[in-house]
Amino acid sequence: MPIHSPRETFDRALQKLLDQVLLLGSMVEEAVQGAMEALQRRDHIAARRIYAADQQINEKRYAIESECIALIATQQPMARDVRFLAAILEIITELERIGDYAKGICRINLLLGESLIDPAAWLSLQQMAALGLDMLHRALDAFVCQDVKTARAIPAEDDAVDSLYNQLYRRLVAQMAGQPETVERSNHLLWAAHNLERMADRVSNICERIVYVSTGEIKELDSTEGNIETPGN
Amino acid sequence: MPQTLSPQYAIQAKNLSVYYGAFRAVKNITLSIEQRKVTAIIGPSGCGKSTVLRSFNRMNELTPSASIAGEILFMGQNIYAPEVDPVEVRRRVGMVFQKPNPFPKSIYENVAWGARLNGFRSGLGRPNMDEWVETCLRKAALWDEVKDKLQQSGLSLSGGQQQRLCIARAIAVKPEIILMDEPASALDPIATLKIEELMRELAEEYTIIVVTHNMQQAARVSDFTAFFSMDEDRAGALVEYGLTTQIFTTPKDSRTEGYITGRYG
Amino acid sequence: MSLRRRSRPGESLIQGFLFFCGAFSILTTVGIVYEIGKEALLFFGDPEVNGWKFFTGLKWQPQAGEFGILPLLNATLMTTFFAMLIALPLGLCVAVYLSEYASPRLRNWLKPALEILAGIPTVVYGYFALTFMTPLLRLLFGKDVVDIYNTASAGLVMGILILPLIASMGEDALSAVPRSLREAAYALGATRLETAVKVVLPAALSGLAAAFIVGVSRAVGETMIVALAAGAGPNFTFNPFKGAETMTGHIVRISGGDLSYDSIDYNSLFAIGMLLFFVTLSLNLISQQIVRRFREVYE
Amino acid sequence: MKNPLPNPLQPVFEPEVAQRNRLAAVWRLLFRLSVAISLGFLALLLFNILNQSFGYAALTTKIDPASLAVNGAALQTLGKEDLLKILQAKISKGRLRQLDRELPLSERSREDVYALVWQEVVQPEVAYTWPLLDSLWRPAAVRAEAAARYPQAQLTFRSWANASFIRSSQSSDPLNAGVRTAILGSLWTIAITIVIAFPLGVGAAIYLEEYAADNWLNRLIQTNINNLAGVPSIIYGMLGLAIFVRTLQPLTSGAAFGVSDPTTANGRTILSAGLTLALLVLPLIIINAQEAIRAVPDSLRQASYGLGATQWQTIWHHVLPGAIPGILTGAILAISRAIGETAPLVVVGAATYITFDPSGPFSKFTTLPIQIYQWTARPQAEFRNLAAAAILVLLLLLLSLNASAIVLRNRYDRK
Repeated sequence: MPIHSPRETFDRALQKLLDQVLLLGSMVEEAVQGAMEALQRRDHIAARRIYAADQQINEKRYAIESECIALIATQQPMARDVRFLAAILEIITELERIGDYAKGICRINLLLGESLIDPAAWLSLQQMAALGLDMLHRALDAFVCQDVKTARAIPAEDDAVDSLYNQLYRRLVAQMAGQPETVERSNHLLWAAHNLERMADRVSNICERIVYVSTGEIKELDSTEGNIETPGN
Repeated sequence: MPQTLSPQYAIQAKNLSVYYGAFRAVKNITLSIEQRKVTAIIGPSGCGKSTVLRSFNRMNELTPSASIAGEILFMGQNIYAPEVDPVEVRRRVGMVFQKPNPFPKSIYENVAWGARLNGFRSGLGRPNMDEWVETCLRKAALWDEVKDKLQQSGLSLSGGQQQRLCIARAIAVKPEIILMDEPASALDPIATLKIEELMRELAEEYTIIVVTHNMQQAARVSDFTAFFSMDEDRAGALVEYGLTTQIFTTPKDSRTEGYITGRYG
Repeated sequence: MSLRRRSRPGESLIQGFLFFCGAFSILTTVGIVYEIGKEALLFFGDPEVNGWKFFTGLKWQPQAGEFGILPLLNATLMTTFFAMLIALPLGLCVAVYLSEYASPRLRNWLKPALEILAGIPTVVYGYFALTFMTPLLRLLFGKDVVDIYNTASAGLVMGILILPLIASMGEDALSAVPRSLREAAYALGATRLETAVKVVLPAALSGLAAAFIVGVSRAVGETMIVALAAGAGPNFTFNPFKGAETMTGHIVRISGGDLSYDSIDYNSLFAIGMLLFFVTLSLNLISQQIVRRFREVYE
Repeated sequence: MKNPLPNPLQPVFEPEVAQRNRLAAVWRLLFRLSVAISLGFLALLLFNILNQSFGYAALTTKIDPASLAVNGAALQTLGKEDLLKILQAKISKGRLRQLDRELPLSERSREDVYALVWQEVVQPEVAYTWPLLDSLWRPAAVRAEAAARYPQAQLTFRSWANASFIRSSQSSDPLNAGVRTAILGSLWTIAITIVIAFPLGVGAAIYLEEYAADNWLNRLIQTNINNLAGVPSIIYGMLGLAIFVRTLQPLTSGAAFGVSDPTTANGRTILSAGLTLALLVLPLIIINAQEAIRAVPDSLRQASYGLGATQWQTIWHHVLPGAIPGILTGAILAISRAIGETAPLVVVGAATYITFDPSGPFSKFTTLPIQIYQWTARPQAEFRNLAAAAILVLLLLLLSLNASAIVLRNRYDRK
């Protein structure tokens, strides 16, 4: 058993941690994907299951966090290593929040009851979710590969999500004004759209951390926060 | 006490006190060391870390006037019982010292000597001495560096290599436990990291107890950590013992926390 | 695989033999004290001998039944005095030079040279005294003043013999003074001489005293030089240019001849030997005590 | 620049550095001078010996060798038969028989017989000797002096230390005296000393350094050894006289083994001398060996114990190999001290005059220093020359011993 790097044990621990983060990421992706599919099918059973599964995401996040802290406490990480661990602490928080959005969408699914969703609105929602999930997926890949270029590019795609959201917002507001009986339902959809829009923002934050690990600079990459037309939640 | 102790311990101290003449250097240590784990003993200078370590293979007896009270159980047997042979204890509980101290012999002889001394036998299904020396040097992660100069003096190696040679020498007599008394304190940071990495590797096969004044090192290499401190009567005592991650993230005793955060008294 | 103690008879045997080796030296001392003491007691028990007169008598004439140690003791002290007259100042200066002035390279040459001086057999020094120092003294002071055998010549040459001993012990004492003390002195602007004389020398004083005492002890016990150059015949004189026999010289001369055991002459030698033994023993003990105290200061 | 008024609170320094440096320089000179004087003594000592070992000697002969010429042929060209005839004609029957008993004359070589004629018939004698310095510096003056004072004598440049000096045994004739007996006596004595003192001394050193606990007994042993090292050598001589020569006479004379030398039959033998010197050097060997053992780093012992070695294994495999150069060096130094010792052997009873080689430990003995002592103590000048030559031999012996110590140390150090 020859030793290649003098800190192979530590390197192995970091690798293990990265694998856990990816696992958490795929759990979150699955949750968002599942929540959207359940919403489309108006499948309350699936929605309840995903809602409950958020607990596992939270636990995973806490496990990774304490592993991070243990490594910081015992291994004296320096330079890139310490940025990596700090980034992971940030990234898992973002992932957990995305998981919470999926949970929120499931809750909306239940609140909507059996009522139908306007196909045009649904299309926007689905596009937003697809865009956001794609961003998340590529961001996690960029994290694994330490691909700074991709990480810098992804936040720009947030604009597309934002414009979809703005479209949907105007549409739903108009609908609510014209048909007061749809206010509650439209409001719920607006919430779902908002969650998806926030998800893209959180992916941007993740990308900031990826750039930080490699370059050491902390810089706002998401310049579109101001384009949102509602005051947010 | 750690909650996840397996029932089988490599070595156990029970109410161990060590005296130098009338002075009690260490008092009432009760400690159970897990098998095939790295256990680190940390604490401020003079708190009796090395004293306790050296009592684990009766090396403290080489200091005149040293005596102990209490028991040290190795494989369930008190190594201080009158019928126990210190020579036998030291074969089975090996030791690596603070300063690399290779014998002024060839690299090969350094490893082979102890094995031969303890009646090394080769034969069917067993390694011959050359193979055994190679095995031990490989385990000590030194083989690649010395395989072409086995007949050179052990003193011709660098400090870090010398210390790994000393580790190879220690494992060549097939001990069950390896005691390490500040094994890297005389080495540069890279050599230190190599020794630490080696400890992790060796823990797959041996129980390792390491005394270090470098608590970062303890944090890096060990599975369990014992924190020793000095009482008002200047006798060393065990303050806290547990999983290293627990000791270094959420120590239970305020003295431990004070020490590892550098705010010690 | 038990931890049970194995019996190792070989180990115990070896340890027993080694203990015997260590204890053997005690037997030597016991032998010295017992054998020499026994004969000396026979001497003092002889009706012809008066213990008081042994220590106060001015004549040593065994044929006449006169056993006064003072002529022998006096000659011993005279040679010792002359030896220290040479060895102490020169030895000290050499010690200071070696420890404070000489470069390490020079020291590596000087010390072996001094060791050679110390390693030359004493009979060679005796030869030197007789064939060089005495003619030199007679040339300087006149043949009618300086006898062929005289205590001055023997003492001066003995000084050369003891010089390397004082130099070497003195250097040890001076080098034992910590460097920090010297640096402190230099830092205050002291010259090398001031550092050596005012700081290092006083700090090493007890070590130097021990060297002095060992030198005296060596001079008192030295035999061949005085046997060859100081003269034969107990002669109570303070004139360094006259011959006089020292205690050691007397023992060698008498025992070298045909001597019958159990005679009072034979026994008297042991009385002198006993005195010699106790004098050198106490000098050595004192010096060891001083050295031990000196070490405690710096270790 | 104008000096400001002195402030009464400011101390004033007058370092007078120049003056102090002058004083330092003077003393530095004095220290150097002392070293030079000490080395000068060494040079003087060696010079004195060389000065006396070589030089012109005025030799007179009892019978002029020219008168021994046979039929006009000079003595040195004669054959063995003629030489034998001269011998038979010129010396007494008794002496002739004696020589024949030692080695039949007929069996002797021509050179041997020639030497006998020279010794027994011609009988050269030393009238006067000049030291080397005079012989080299002003040979003309020496020659003139010799011609004036010893007109009969033949002036030859003589090296007192020469091959035949080492080969010959003691003799009352300074021209034929040699040191072979003394050298053999020294070697025998030293051999016994080494055999006894080395194992005992090293053993004691190992005991004191490796085994001895810090208790009163071992402290006593240590103090005792330190003191024994300072006891004058003559006291050892008296101890040897009392114990080996008198008390143990049956053993040391060889009577107990039935090998007693009929010519001695007392304890004044090589064995007694060797044992006495062994006691003398024992403390030195112990102290030197202790230092060598102490110099072996403790970490080696700990490493060895840590591997489960017993105490003796640790000593044998690690401590002794590390200490052996130091032990040997110390032992050789102690042995060279023993070789030069004179006083204790005089007291133990070295024979004053023996001409035969020692045959074993129960022979009467003399040693090189004893020989030097005896020659020096004789009033005739030519014996001083012999003593100087013997000193030269002794010093060479010691020098080679010390050189071997250095070689030994270097070889082990390199290993």
